[in-house]
Amino acid sequence: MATKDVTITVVGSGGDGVVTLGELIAQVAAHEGLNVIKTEAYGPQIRGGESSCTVRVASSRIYSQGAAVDVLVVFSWNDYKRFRGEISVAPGAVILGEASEEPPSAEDLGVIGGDDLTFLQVPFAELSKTATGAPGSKNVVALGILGGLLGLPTEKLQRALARKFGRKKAAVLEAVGRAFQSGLEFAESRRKTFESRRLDYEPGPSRLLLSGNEAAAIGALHAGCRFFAGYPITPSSEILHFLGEWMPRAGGAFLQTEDELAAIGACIGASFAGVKSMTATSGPGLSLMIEMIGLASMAEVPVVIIDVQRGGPSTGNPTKSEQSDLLQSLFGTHGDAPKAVLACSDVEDCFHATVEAFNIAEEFQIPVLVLSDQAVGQRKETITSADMRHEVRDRRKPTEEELEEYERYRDTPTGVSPMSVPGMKKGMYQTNGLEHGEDGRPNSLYLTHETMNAKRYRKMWPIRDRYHSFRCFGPTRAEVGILCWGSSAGPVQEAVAAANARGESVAAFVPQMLYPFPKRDFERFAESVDELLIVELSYTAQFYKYLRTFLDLPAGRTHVFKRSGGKDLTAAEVSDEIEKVRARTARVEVAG
Amino acid sequence: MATKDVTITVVGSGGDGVVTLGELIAQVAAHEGLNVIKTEAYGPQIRGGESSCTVRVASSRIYSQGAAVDVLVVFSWNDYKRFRGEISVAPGAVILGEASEEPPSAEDLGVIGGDDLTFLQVPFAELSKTATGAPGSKNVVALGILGGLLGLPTEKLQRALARKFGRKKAAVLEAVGRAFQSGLEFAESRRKTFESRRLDYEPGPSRLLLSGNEAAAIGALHAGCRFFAGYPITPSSEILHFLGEWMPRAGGAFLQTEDELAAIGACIGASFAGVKSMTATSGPGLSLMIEMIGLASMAEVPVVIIDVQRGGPSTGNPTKSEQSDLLQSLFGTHGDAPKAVLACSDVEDCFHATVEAFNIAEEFQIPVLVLSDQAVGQRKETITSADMRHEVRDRRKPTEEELEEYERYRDTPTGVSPMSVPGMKKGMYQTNGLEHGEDGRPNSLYLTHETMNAKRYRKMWPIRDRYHSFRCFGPTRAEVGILCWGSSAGPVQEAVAAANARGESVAAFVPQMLYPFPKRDFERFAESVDELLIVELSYTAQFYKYLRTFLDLPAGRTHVFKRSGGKDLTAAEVSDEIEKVRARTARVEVAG
Amino acid sequence: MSTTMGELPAFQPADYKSDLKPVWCAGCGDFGALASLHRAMAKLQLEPWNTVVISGIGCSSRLPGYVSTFGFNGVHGRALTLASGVKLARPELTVVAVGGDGDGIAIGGNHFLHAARRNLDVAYFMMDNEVYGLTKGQAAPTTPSGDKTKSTLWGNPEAAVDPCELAISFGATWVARGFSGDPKMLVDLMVAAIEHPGFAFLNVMSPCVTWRGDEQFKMLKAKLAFLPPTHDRTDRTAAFRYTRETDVLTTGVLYEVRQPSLVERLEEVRKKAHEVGGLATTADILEQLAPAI
Amino acid sequence: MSTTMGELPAFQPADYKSDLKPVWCAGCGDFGALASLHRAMAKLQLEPWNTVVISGIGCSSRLPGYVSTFGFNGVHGRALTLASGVKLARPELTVVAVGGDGDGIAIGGNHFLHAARRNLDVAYFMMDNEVYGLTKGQAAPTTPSGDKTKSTLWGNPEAAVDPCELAISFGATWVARGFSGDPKMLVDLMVAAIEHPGFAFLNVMSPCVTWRGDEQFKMLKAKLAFLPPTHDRTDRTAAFRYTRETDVLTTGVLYEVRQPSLVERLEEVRKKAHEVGGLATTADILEQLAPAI
Ligand SMILES: Cc1ncc(C[n+]2csc(CCOP(=O)(O)OP(=O)(O)O)c2C)c(N)n1
Ligand SMILES: Cc1ncc(C[n+]2csc(CCOP(=O)(O)OP(=O)(O)O)c2C)c(N)n1
Ligand code: SF4
Ligand code: SF4
Ligand SMILES: [Mg+2]
Ligand SMILES: [Mg+2]
Repeated sequence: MATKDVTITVVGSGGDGVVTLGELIAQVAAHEGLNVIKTEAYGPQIRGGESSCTVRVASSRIYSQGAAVDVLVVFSWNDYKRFRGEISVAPGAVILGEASEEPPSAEDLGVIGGDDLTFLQVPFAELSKTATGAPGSKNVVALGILGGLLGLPTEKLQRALARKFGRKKAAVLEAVGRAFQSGLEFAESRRKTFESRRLDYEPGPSRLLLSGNEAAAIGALHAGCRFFAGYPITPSSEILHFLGEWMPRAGGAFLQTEDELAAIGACIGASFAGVKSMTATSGPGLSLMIEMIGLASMAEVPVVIIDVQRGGPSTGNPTKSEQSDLLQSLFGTHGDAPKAVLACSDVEDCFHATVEAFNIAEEFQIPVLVLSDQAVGQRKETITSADMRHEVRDRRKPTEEELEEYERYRDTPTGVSPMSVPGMKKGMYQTNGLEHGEDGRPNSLYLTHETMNAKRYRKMWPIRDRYHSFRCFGPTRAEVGILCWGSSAGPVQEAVAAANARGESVAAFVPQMLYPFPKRDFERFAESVDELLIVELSYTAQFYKYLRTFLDLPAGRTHVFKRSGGKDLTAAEVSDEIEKVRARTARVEVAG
Repeated sequence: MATKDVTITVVGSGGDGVVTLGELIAQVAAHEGLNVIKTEAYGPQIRGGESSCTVRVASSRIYSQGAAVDVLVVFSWNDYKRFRGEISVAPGAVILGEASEEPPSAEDLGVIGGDDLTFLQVPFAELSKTATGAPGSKNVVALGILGGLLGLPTEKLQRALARKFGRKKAAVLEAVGRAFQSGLEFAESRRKTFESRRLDYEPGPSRLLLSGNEAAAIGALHAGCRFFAGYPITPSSEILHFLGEWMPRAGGAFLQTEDELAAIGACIGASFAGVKSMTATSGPGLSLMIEMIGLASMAEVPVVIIDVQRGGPSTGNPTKSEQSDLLQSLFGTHGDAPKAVLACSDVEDCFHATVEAFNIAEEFQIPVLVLSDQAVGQRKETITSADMRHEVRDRRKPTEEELEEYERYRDTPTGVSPMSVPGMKKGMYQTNGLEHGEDGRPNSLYLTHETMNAKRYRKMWPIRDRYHSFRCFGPTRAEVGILCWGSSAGPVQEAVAAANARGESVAAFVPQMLYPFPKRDFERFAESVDELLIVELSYTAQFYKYLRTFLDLPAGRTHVFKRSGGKDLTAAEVSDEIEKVRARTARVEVAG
Repeated sequence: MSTTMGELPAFQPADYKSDLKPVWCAGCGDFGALASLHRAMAKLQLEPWNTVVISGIGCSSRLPGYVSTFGFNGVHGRALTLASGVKLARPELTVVAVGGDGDGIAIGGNHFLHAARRNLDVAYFMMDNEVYGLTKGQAAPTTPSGDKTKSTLWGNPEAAVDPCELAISFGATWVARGFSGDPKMLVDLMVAAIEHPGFAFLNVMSPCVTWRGDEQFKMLKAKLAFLPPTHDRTDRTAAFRYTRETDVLTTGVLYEVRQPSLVERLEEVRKKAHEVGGLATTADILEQLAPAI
Repeated sequence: MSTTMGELPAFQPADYKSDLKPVWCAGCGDFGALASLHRAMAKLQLEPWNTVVISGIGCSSRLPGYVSTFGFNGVHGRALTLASGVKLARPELTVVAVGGDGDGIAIGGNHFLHAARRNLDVAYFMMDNEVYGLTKGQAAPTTPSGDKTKSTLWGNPEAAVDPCELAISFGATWVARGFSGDPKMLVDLMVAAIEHPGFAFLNVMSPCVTWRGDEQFKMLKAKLAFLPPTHDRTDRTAAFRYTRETDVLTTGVLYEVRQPSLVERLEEVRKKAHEVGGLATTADILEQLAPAI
């Protein structure tokens, strides 16, 4: 009895190579054409502290990280303790503990996962020592064991290992090979125990294994972004790292600025000069960018800002995910400052949303925020290159006619005015963040202000018409309809599938476009369901509040499931909530 | 036929002493116990440009600046032109134009105010020259004329004048006296024409003439604020100027910082150290403070931030009023960051709201925003010292018991924990902007985050219970009920009075407390009216949107009147809108 | 960039003048700075459409509106952040940043530091009136200690910094001081600043008649001095000798060295990156990221 | 503040140690800085409850949590803003600000400038590892040009600044450099910094084993040098000679002068204000504002 979907977690200390182990399994699985989601977690130390790596591998598509672990590898129970409460173990799981450590008591194990666990003491350190003379290759031993357990092809695992240690001496490589081999043999010796964890799959074309942050960075380059300025901040820094490497290769300019004020300023400057520009940050950095997002809005300069959300407020929980920068993104600026806001719900979506953000920014000369979060930004997930396609739109150059008596902020039916760039002889203008007339000159008359406010907001209608993107899951008519956004979509999608498989009728609506909101599409969805359930990770239910600003949510049949971030949403939580809604016990009351 | 309510506008160039003239009239009127509202307007130049000053004087209480001018003094028609569209003239007004200038054509005058105007060419410059040898005392001549016209006591005007020029040589003083006299005589010679503008009033106890910004600064000192840090920004700088003078006199510390980031940081530091602290700013500065408002929220440090709103977004219209920082104040921070938000609706309210803000901040260890705006912050208005009283609450010191096993963030039923300050031997703690446990130590566990979010937001209920402050005008049951906030209250109050005087039935509800909102009080109000009209100066109807986040506004009987700021709301506009609501032609559709 | 002798230059100073009338007070030093900029641009024969003038907020920061080139009057303190973006995105453009002492040293001090440190290829002209003009006369970081202003009624309790000293310690490769009352020299300094390959900082003493009185101009004029011809511009220590002077106002180029500019350094980076493999496309990236096993 | 010889001081270094275990990497230079601070505090016999340690965000900024005094680990770059408030509100407290080179010179550079310019009475210890430790190894403004880091894969295209040179040009009145690998000297420097009346800046070279490798410590150690005894601390130009060194790392007090501190200056302001008329109450203010005619 093999499996089609298995979740493995490895726990150890800094030197244990936990992350390398997870990475190698994930890569080989991706290369086999399997579907993978890989996440990591660390204690507060930068190096040497506890770390864990979770890899879910499945033969068909998966949408969220496995919430319950089927195979748990523990190099150190001390480290495990620090993650307790964050790792839950599936019924019937296999647990491989370092043999040289005191095994957990039956009671402790019971707390971990009930009584139908298979617990094995594995001499990781000893096998490593025998093979290499040192205990440092425990992770390679474990790779052998897990490779055998999952039934991944041995040669691929070996090749991946060889690549990883490619630069080491031959003697080291050989020793590593022996460690791997001893792991394989251990697995072979437990064949019966492991049987139920063996992956049942057909190898397919190899897949890419990317993080959401990488996908977003690729999206930017794909969209033609040739200027990036940013300041490092967890959990967005991988975008900066990636573009630090690739932006010069793409012929663009990359600048690590002194702070976030400078980052957004440089992007606005570059875009004013005609080059597609982006920055990436997280909550505290977004807070610092707020003033100049307003400038971009007022001066109508296209710019893309990716906010990879983490736990807030203030410094908050920098390594945990949350969906609580929504209201700031929508309403954070002083004055009435239009901007568009998109969300990414998975790794692939990070690519698409970023490209779309550029399309909107450039076409409508407006700042566009892309809301990602730690959960999608830092997890790695399999996607195929074929999915990484997206139409690219460029900024429209002013026509010859428009350049005669050129007015930068001409009041047009769509609100979009001709935008020249330096170098255009007839297109010279001086802009500013003051209220200005059509010619761009400061003008504080009431009528100008009213007219220009209207012009700037008028863009929202064509944006909505063109970019009302959203996704739906489940049947076209349903008993329960879930409305969620961003990274909540994955667990919701799995819960929806599970519910329908159980014979219930549940659907979901996930807008990619948050503002302007695909209102009509949603209203149709709301009509098609009996009960509406809003799901989000924000203590004050920011999404629910936002929706209320412009939607009349169906009275008496709207329910809210919200909680703080800090641990990822699971399909099981959503399923529970679906049951509550069906039993009419869900809550609507919202704090804050 | 005298009047009980007159509005005078004077227009001239930088050197014309327009503002001094207005100030003197306002002061004497205030000294007479009359009610005064005085406003100024300038062109973009710092010095030498066009300026205008409007003074409304009335025998009973007034709530907004006069929208139509009864007496217009024009030293230069060129300057007047630059204000056209911003000055409207009442039917039957008296216009006094500089005689040495080409008088406006009948047609031009018609545009100004129809045909029942009284237009007089007045030799301001010549009279000044005759009296003083130079044309520079036009404003003193005008003071004589207006003093005579209004019937203000001559000796008081003379004393005020003497005080103003007190430091000048005797010869100068005498010449000024002659100029004033010639003005008086001119007025005497036009007695009949001016009769209808003569003020009909009983002198009463002298009143204070204060700007909203001054009142707020006094409020801060009254509340016990002994630390102010700020960075100048229009239209809030008068708070900084005032406290730069008075904070040292009150024994406190005043610091002009390098920017707004430093200002809010210094305030948080000072408050952490146990001293009540405040900063004041306007939109762009508030945007820069956003990150650290979140820090104050997370570290639960009391701090008061006054935002004197101006036109936005970005640099916007720095000298004009608007109500468009509302959503930023409520939702501008990243993460879920509780803070309280109050509004001031007139000069006196600037005092009370500021004291109340300190009371809430200190009692609940929370950042409190006070939303003022250019319209109340910079206008001068009469109030009596007796109104400048307000109960002051202080931060509670931890008890001996609480200091045993002291925990800074103990989770209590009200959410408020004992807060020690440096110097308390048993109260030492280390705080931060990270999520933390009850002991203040960084703690990123989900459960801690959820618990502490709940603790921080739990404060909102007792705040609401204790500070549900609002004002109501009009009858207890009404056909039309207006909901507005901040500086819109004045024109609304006058429109309500006018409507009821006309025999209509109109009431209004003005919350001083915006968040937490006096929900139950409002709901009772909403029940008591047939139609609800929301009035605000924000292009995107921020107040309406905010209300929707937590209120079910009565469907089918809710109306919105919103527009951009940039000119002050008038009672006439509100009256028009009341009529539309009564005729069922008001709109609900809201942009953005 | 200069024209052949005898020929009439194509661009006259007036060609750089926009048709917007400055709203500065009569007698404001910024008029002199503006006129000098127009003339410097003509000397350099800058193509207006390939020139960008960028500022923050302040009286002085209104300047871009009065120059007929591309212009951006941004938000307070951030001129150099915008300028960084413009210059790095389009290195072929001539970028001039301007603004006040408050804009550049109070709220914008950090960007001044880092633009200088990076040797960003822009000329930065700071119109220094030792006060906040636009917001009506509060003390700036350049206001002498003890002075009474709107915000320092009891006398300024803070010490002033010298913008030129800061610039040198920040890493600027060209640092000079000029005076709006000496337009001849100012034009030359502006020309040299714009021609300098790297970060060129010019402190333009520019009196504010409204908040610092008529005396400021007179005092500055009286203190005016010129660098001795023996001054070695490449000597940082020597340059520091002319900063923080109180009784004289030494004008001229205090410091000048040639170091790779940021644009040159980023070009270097791109070259290295291209050696690894041509100009990258999305397909290249994806190919490289595929798990190669 | 020091105790009589022979007597046992009341506070031992361990008394300043909080019961929170540092989460720094094994071998991190910040351990040395922390231990030195504990010892310096004991030398000064600071009363823990009258002492406040304040930081921004970074590995080094975690330090306040490990000191048993009042502490505030604020937000990134703003330590000195918080410190300004604490010190001005409660001048009797001893205030120590700490943090990293990124925190203090990248995002926080402007507050560094202005705290120094104002001669704010705090000791500011910058743990300089020439990198962003906490965010995993990006280049800082102190990272040498050309270095490869997480964010400068093609070599750092920017030039480094010297924190001590900056401090002097900003107006700091006490500037020194120490090394976490020389704790004896570091303790003395910390003691002197805390005792200095005014802004005291101490650049603590504090290696990051994780992102700058084990070599950083060795290299710093090898470059270590001491100021010649002839060095005149009050000579700014002389002090500048020891900044921007590349082959040696001169430790010791580079610069020291005595100027009125911000606390003293604000006290002066209050005195002047009180001369006008005692301690003002609301009633006093209203009385004064009444239109007196
Ligand atoms: C974020 C922000 N804070 C404050 C202001 C208000 N403000 C505008 S200009 C200015 C200072 C101007 O001084 P300076 O830069 O020296 O220019 P000057 O007017 O003296 O030429 C200030 C404080 C603002 N516009 N934005
Ligand atoms: C506004 C903001 N931007 C970015 C960050 C992310 N961040 C935290 S610490 C840090 C730099 C740390 O470097 P440094 O100050 O040198 O301290 P170190 O870790 O090296 O001791 C950064 C970029 C943040 N917390 N807040
Ligand atoms: S206020 Fe001063 S700086 Fe501003 S325009 Fe007037 S003179 Fe110039
Ligand atoms: S990453 Fe570097 S600075 Fe941070 S704790 Fe580790 S060694 Fe220290
Ligand atoms: Mg200035
Ligand atoms: Mg560092």
